[in-house]
Amino acid sequence: MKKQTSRAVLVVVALAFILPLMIILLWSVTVSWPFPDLFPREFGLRGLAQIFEEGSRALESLYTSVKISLWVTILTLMITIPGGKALGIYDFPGKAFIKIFALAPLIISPVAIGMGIHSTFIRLGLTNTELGVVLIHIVPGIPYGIRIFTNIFELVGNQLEEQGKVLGANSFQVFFHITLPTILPGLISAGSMIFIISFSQYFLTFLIGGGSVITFPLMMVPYIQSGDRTMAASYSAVFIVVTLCGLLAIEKVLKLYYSKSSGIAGAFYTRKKVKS
Amino acid sequence: MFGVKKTQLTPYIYLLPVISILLFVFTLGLVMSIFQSIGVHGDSGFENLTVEYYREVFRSGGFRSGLFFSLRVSLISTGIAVIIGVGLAYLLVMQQREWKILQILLKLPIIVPHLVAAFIIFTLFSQSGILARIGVLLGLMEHPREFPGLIFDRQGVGVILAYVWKGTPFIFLIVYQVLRSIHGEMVEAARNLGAKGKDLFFEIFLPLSIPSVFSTFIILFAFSFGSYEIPFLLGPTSPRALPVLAYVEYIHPDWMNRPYAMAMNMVLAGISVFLVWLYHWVFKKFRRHNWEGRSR
Amino acid sequence: MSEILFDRISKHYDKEETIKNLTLKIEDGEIISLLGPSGCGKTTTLKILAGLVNPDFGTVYMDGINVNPLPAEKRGAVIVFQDHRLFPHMTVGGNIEFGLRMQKVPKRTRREKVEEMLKFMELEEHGGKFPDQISGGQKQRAAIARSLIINPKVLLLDEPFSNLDQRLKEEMRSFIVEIQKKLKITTILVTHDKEDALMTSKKIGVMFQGELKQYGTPEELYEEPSSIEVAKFFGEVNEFSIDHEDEHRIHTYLGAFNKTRLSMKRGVYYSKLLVRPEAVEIYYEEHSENMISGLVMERIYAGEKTYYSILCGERILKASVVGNCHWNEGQRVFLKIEGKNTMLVK
Amino acid sequence: MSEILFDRISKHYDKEETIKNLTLKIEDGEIISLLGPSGCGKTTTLKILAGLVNPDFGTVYMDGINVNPLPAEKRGAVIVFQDHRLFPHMTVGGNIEFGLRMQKVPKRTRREKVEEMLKFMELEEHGGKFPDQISGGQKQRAAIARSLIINPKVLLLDEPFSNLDQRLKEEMRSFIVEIQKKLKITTILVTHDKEDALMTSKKIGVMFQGELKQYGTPEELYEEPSSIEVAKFFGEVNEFSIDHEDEHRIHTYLGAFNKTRLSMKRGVYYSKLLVRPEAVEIYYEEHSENMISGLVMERIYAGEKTYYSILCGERILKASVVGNCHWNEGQRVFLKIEGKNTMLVK
Amino acid sequence: GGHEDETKFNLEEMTWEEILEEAEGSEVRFYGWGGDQAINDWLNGFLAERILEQYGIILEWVPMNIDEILNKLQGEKQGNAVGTADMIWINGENFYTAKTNELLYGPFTEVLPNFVAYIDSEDVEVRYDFGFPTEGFEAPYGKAQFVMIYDEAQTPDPPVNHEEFLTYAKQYPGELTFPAPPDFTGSAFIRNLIYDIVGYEQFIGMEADEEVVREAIAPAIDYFKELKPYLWRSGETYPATIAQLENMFSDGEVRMVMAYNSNLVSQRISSGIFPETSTSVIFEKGTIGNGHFIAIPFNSPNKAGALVAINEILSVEVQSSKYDPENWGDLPVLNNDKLSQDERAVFNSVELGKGALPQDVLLENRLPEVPAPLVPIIDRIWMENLLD
Ligand SMILES: Nc1ncnc2c1ncn2[C@@H]1O[C@H](COP(=O)(O)OP(=O)(O)OP(=O)(O)O)[C@@H](O)[C@H]1O
Ligand SMILES: Nc1ncnc2c1ncn2[C@@H]1O[C@H](COP(=O)(O)OP(=O)(O)OP(=O)(O)O)[C@@H](O)[C@H]1O
Ligand SMILES: [Mg+2]
Ligand SMILES: [Mg+2]
Repeated sequence: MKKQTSRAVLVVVALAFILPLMIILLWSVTVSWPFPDLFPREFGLRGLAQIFEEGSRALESLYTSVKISLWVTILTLMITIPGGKALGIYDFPGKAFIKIFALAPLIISPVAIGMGIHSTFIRLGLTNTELGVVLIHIVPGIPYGIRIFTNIFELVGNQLEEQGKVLGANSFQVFFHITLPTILPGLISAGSMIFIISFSQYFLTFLIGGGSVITFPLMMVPYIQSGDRTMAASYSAVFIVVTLCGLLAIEKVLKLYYSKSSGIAGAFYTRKKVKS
Repeated sequence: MFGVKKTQLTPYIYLLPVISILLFVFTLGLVMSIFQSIGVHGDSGFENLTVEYYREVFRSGGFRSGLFFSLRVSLISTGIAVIIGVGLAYLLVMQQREWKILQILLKLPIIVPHLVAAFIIFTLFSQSGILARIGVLLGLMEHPREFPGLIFDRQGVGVILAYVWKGTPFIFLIVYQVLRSIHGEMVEAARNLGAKGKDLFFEIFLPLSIPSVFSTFIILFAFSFGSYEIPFLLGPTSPRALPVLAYVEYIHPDWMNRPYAMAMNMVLAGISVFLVWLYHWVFKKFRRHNWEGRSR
Repeated sequence: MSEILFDRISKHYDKEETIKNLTLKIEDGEIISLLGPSGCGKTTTLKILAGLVNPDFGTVYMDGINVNPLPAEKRGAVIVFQDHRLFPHMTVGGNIEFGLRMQKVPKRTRREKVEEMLKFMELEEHGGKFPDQISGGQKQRAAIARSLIINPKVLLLDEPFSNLDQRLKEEMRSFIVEIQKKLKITTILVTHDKEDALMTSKKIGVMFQGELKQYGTPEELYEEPSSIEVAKFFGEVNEFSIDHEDEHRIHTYLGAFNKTRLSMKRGVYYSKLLVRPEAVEIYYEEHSENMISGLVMERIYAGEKTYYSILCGERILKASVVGNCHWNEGQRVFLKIEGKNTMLVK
Repeated sequence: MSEILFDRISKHYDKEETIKNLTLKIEDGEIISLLGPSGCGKTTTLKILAGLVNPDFGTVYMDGINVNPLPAEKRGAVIVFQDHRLFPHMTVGGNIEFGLRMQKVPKRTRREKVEEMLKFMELEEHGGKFPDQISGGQKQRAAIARSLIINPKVLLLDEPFSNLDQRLKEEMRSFIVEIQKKLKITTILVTHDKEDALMTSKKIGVMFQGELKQYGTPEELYEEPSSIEVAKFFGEVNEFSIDHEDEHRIHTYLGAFNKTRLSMKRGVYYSKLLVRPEAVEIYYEEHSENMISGLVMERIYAGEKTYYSILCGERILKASVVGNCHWNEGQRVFLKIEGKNTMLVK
Repeated sequence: GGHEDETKFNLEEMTWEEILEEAEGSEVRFYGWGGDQAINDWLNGFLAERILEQYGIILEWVPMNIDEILNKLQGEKQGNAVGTADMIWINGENFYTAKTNELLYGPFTEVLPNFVAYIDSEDVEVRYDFGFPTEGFEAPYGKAQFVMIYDEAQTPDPPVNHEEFLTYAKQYPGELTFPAPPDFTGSAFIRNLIYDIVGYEQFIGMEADEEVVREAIAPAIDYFKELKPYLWRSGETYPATIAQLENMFSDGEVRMVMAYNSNLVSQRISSGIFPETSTSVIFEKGTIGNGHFIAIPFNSPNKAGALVAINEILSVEVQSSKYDPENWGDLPVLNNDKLSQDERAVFNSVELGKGALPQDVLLENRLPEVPAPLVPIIDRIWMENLLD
């Protein structure tokens, strides 16, 4: 009986967090929804139609957004995997300091950093370019990457890599055939987190992108600020769905890639795979 | 001999890319912000070095009440998020099933940007929001003004609600992973030694998950303490949260206001760093006392 | 301090039956071993007794009382897990104190008992350390201390030695035997090491795939195994089919053996004769009747003894001789097997 | 298929010296064991040879060539680790194939070789399974297969048996001996189990705290240990101080022992006489001279043998007797120790 | 380096034809507030298509708040960088800041054929923006006038001066409010009430001195203090943005919303956001009107294109299309006297939507904005007195 109570509590509380999202879905197809109606009075597709109309700016910005976020994800992973490995496996002077330093962007808001670096970026010609936007997006993702990979390397160590080496794999082979697949779960969760952070960046994007780099949040935020709920909700709904798809895609692609890469014999023998 | 050098250098080589980016973008950005806040502009050099901006920031009453408001709202919202998040994680870990669906759904608030979260909270809790409408339906009220003013209120209830909504799933996910790894073995051992439901939670789950709860707390706290979107949209007209004050100064079209914005940002960052350090310190103390105390 | 009865217990996970109709009685104050290969259900049996796993069928009795409905914390059957499972966030002292704290024993009493237990376990100096600051043997002792302090009715040791190296293991083994003798706690020792089982226990149960194959004294199990599997579990055996038997003797192609009272049961039909390597004696000459001639195929020196593989007819016989004996490979030797050192199985 | 020479190798981690001036030569095609307590530097030694760890001083030669500058992947010295380290994301087949894939061997050849290796290792049915779906023994075999397939010059086995249960362990042990004989790969077996070392190797090295204490044949190590530590590593010993010696005999308080050629070296001053439990013979009566009278204090049955603790004067002597002997506790017995079964150490 | 010539683009030396030629096939980036779907659609649709058709110029509309745009320009100025914006939508205080900080290119209006043809360059609303001289650094884009919006079904007789407003507030306590400054609309509403209480004339040319302003608006501050307890949430707090107030109005939480766009109401009604019976009201003494403008940033990379695009925006077709509430509903800036008969007919044929006041009524009751520098001062004084 107690178990049932706790299950009920669990479900109710969880729903309390999930159900508010339905508001977004409802509003995105709502024309009018006055007080005290519990459900919209009139439905319409004004918002979604605008986003999905042919040649729409929204879709274009969506493409830019996905492109930038994927680059950010890849680059951030590329720098935080070795960083996390160094912190997770080796002992060396200055480790404690670097650990804290790498987490600093969590504590000091990237907004302040962005404001500070703006003039430097201008001088270097990085503003108004996708490269500049990608570069600035990397910063808030670093702490997550470093944290996750440090933990995972502390856990898995470098035993499998050593094994790979003695079996004749060179450093590249070891990295692609062994390191990456063994940290796959961390890769997915860090990748997702970095993608989310980059994909929802507004302030840093407009600051550094200066309007030449128009990402989806740049289109969405004015609507949210203007209070046009139908438009805001439509954009938000698309935003959420695309993010989810992005995350799923990251996960699926990585998993697929590594189930394939486990060797010809791996693939060859997989069909015999037995469920344990 | 070469080999020895190589092994000693390896970790630094691995760290080089990430540290370079951090130094180039993060540290440089921070230093530039500090420069701007003490009156050093692009071309003017160090001539008009001044702490006047800081002095003025501290002098203003809005700053002090804003600081207090920000601290209170961040602490309360993060605290609530931690309690609910840990509770949820505990309840889920005690179930036989994993409830993958529930886990996936609970991830959704994490991917919702803060602005959208503010929008959702507004639609739910404003005086004509969904809850008020349910109130009408139940015959508890008739007019919006009878519904308690949760949004724009002085206590920052709306802001807290939004942060709780965003933060709880984050805490939940991280703590759940930890708890699940604890679950099997340690719980069996503790039950076997006579621990029951409540004991399990307070003796095993909580202490073992404390480090990750703690670091998640810091992340969330620092985030809510430093961001402006939610308090700007859901907070009271006065007092204004600190990041909102800084933001308003920053977007002020007159460039002359920028040093104030930077000064406020630096004060914000300084306070964050200090609080994180303080919390860290207290946490360590607490841990030593609590755990070693039991050994005697 | 409790008599235990497993009464026709069954348990399955998923589709597989992990425990099959297990019936097992343990006398009050006795120490027994459960032996069996990995995955045969030993740990599960302990968990069922401790109340951490509920059986699908059957009843567990402690002192004649059905304890099926009792939750784990009320049974007083404490497991010391193989991987010790010390709580990493508590000191050694805190770990040992844990059970008492759960029972809401007053602080002062608790402290006294912990001190006493630390002394008893020779851990006085380590009470304030955390588990990751002490050695493997100390961890194991701390885990045992943590269980003993709450005066368990039954002590369940789940492979307590398997993570220790040889010397520590021997130390711990005699330590446990000692404690058990002193405190007279009903104890079940789970192991997959024959020596552990043979040297510590009053009785041994051998499990295979969820079934209790044989239950008896160490001597019974070693000398009168009920099946080849059980016999093999206690060491290598030479296996011979029985050709036929007459009143006094059993005939195999190796020759005839005297029937001994010890190993024969009336009305049972035996099909195999088993001989352990150490029961095979090797001589230069055929000095008595019933000796078998053979050719040394292989000699493996193992310090305390030397192993030989000897070709007799078409069969290879395994023999072991204490000390460093020098029958060489290729040498012709004569083997003698005493009837009383043989075993018969169905 | 390689001769190996460790030439005055030293290595320290942090402040501690893990390997101290190690010199060790292994003949081409030989199998040797490294024995020693936990943490003495066995694994480090293997890693130095394999190129995973760089020594601080000294040189490693393979076939006379200094391999210090060669990276791990070019040395052809393959370690099979204790915890097998199969790649969890690849099937057993994929794991075995790995080394060939790294060498860019064509697909068809690879597949053939893998099939062959799977058959050789009796893993045909498990090629498509993932490591977590097979048993411990199978994992160990897969790990060895994975190393053998790339024709290593040196095979380094780091405690390959310690995670296996008794039966599997024996199986694996003879399997490795067999392979080694067949393929004649220079092999180093690291273990902390005396039987493993004694039974498998041509030579054994015993390490303590980074130093190679003794290196020789199994017989040498078991019968002529260079120190008490080494002796103890191969089993319990009874230890006696030497009172004095005359021309033919050594006198201890237990009596006098004939000096034997085997165990004496000229000009060496010995201070202790060591006797292994199995060298102590027990009798009902004093039927010859030089026998010692004692009282049975404890009898522990261990199946194959029975252990006795016997009080002689003020000292407890350990003895072991093959089979289930029935000297009972409290009984008076007479002990005989042959001089040739004793050892002398400094 | 290579962009120097572009930024120092010299207008005097070019004929309009040369400018057209230069602009052809180029891309023009137009930055401005992007929170309104209708406006965005019009800009991305009608306007962009028209400019592409007529001149082969690609018009890229970039939604971004004006303060953010100015910030960006400030940053670019510090860094000496070529910009990305060619046109910005601007007025009032922001124009004041931009111009005084030399963020704008100009003067350029006299170059535009349509400016010369259709705009009365002597008109105060063209010459001044919030009392600050435009000096040809921005071209008129549209006109807005402040209105208050009520639901006729709820409020058949809406208040038309500050006394009536107070009475109305007392009658329905807690159901009236306005966004707190620095919200643009909320701040304008406060100024409207101030005008209604102390008159607008004294502010024209008033010194930007805090004491002077404080004294001038003292009666109005007293009025606000009297009003405060009857406002929504007793005036303890205010909505942060006009957007939130609009939502509250459409949800029926408050009885009034205001807009700095006289046609907003009809457009909101047709989107289904406001009730059908919504209507706009102005004070009997009039409400503040202002113009909004387009300027060219100092570092625009394509000034020729910007000029061509701005010129086109000043055409009859574009202005009338913009006037159509279906599209946007923004008041045109062309001088009626300068239009031909046919051209006037085009404007008259535009059908005003529900609830909107006709253009002539508005123009008759149009009051000028206070000088830009006064705006933040008034805001600050109001906040000091009415917020804690
Ligand atoms: N929670 C569980 N869910 C599913 N199957 C389980 C579970 N626990 C144990 N099993 C299965 O039950 C069988 C018996 O497990 P048990 O742990 O009792 O074996 P064991 O005899 O203790 O083996 P070992 O010597 O390896 O510890 C195994 O096949 C195991 O896979
Ligand atoms: N990477 C390392 N960093 C620091 N110390 C190390 C490292 N690797 C090994 N050591 C230390 O070197 C010593 C020898 O380690 P090694 O692994 O060679 O021992 P071992 O003989 O293999 O022991 P075991 O039987 O426990 O495997 C140990 O004290 C160990 O703590
Ligand atoms: Mg088990
Ligand atoms: Mg080792």
